[in-house]
Amino acid sequence: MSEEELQGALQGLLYVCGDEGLVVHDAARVLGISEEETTQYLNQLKDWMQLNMPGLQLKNYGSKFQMVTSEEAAPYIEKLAEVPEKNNLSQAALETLAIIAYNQPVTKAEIDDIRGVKSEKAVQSLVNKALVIDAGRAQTPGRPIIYQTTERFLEYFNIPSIQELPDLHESIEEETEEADLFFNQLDEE
Amino acid sequence: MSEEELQGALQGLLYVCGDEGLVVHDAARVLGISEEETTQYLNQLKDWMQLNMPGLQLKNYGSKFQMVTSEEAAPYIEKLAEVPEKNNLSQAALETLAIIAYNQPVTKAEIDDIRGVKSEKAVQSLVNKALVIDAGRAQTPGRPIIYQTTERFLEYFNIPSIQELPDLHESIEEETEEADLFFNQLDEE
Amino acid sequence: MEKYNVQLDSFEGPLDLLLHLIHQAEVDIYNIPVATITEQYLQYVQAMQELELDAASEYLVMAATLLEIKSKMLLPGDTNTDEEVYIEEEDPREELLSRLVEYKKYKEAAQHLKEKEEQGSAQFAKAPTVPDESSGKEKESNLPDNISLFDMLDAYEKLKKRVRYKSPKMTKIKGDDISMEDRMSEVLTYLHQHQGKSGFFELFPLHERQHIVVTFLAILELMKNRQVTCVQSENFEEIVVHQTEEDLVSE
Repeated sequence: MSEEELQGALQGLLYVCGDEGLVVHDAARVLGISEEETTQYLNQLKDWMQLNMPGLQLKNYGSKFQMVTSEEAAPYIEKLAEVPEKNNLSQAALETLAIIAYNQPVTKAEIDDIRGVKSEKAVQSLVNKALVIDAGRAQTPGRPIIYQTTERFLEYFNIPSIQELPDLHESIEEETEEADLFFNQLDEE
Repeated sequence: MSEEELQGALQGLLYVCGDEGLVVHDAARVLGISEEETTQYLNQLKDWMQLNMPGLQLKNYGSKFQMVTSEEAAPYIEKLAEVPEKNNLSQAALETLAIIAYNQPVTKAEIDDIRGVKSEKAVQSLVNKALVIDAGRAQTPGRPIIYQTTERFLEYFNIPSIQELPDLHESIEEETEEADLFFNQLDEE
Repeated sequence: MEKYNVQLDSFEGPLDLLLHLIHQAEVDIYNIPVATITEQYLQYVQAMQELELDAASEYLVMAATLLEIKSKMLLPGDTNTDEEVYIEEEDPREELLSRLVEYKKYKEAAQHLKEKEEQGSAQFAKAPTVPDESSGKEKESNLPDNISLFDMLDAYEKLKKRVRYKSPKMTKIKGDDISMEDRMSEVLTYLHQHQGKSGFFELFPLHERQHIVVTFLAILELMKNRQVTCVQSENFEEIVVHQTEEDLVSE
């Protein structure tokens, strides 16, 4: 198959899959090439679209690629069609999600502990939104349910993979130095 | 608006309209240009795609333009659909199922309305799989068929009853407890 | 009252409230003036009760913790005369500090996710094209065994995010959001330009619902801040809004 044919096939597949996204594994099987090659072609297409198609772009998250409209086209789409109400996540849900994302798999008790409040409802709403999934039970006493983020989490926040979440510790380390300084001159009040 | 912006807007509009097609009149209104100009830009895009996008093309039916996959991509798309696990319950089928489960009994027109696309095929495939059943006719004009989920649906998703589907309505309020007594004690200090 | 309400509602729990107080007091998180912060904290919790916001038990537990730390810090360090041992002793604030630092990390991460969410809300995708299911009716009744309720919810969430194109659609023209702060300063400017007074109705130039409501609230807020006073000579007479002298002085 020529490169052009391959690109054409991928364009067609991406279009048909729409917001379901095209799984690299499936595309590779259909095209009869390796997953590495497929990813490479998809990344090529992504770059090409960025340069040549101002209205569309390829989004890559987890094992999927998805064709989406670009931000520039959004105002026109909003004028044309009924755009879903922005149902943004609440602060409680976002904090809970951040804790799960960085500590997964994690139990509800651990989340409550970090937030200092009960997170029951926030966790449930994240499960309902398919951003978080019940991933079995911990081997600790009481065998509590453990949670982890889903591929939809990556898609929703446009993050290629969990490894690419920004580092949590960076800002903290500087602060720790300050803390050491402080503890040396302890009793002040 | 620059020509590139116009083309970008049209690409985005065509893509989100998908299989429904974009009506020239609507596109013109959204872009704030005449229908003649819009048609001209759409024809330009059509030519450009023919040259540069081997997998996709624009089709023109009367007052509508529709983005479709090209014939060259067809064999790969068919192959993708052939995958048993993939085809058996597509995203279209799953979302249709969710709509029926949460709104039953429901007519096809209501499903189309929620999905924004025709759901004929998805409903049919759910009926074939016995997840959904034709439950008579609504008492509304035209007496459309109404659908509901089956026992097999509950069994398949391992849900004890329809009432136990996760709640889709949002309310993320922290759980609050009465603790006035406790506070009154604190206050004394 | 209004102000309290908004603020109290926006806290995600005792740690969040504490971070807010520490930030507001412009003190170092590593050197919390416990007495002051505790006092402020208790005021907030009390306000919650007065506003019947049902302060959750977590807030009260934290209040107890703060009071305990406060009393420990008040104890003179004379239980151990040996200086060395004293230094080894833990700062009573240490545990709370580490909880605050830990929570703060995730609060920041949540903020980052929120920005990403905002970006993503301007991207749209079409519904998947349903393939023609012409052949293989027998196969169809078999269900795959790797699909869960979760997959259905996932599909449903995607559907909810999708735009719906139904032609023709009337576009609703939404006015820009007006903030109360902007409207307050506009009212003051107007008064200033009109010798410090104006008829009440003159302050409502736009007969648009949102604008009227915001203007009304702005005037109430200005009255509360004593920046304007309203005078009505008798019943049903038009109200005259005056810029107060205090406000003129503070300008």
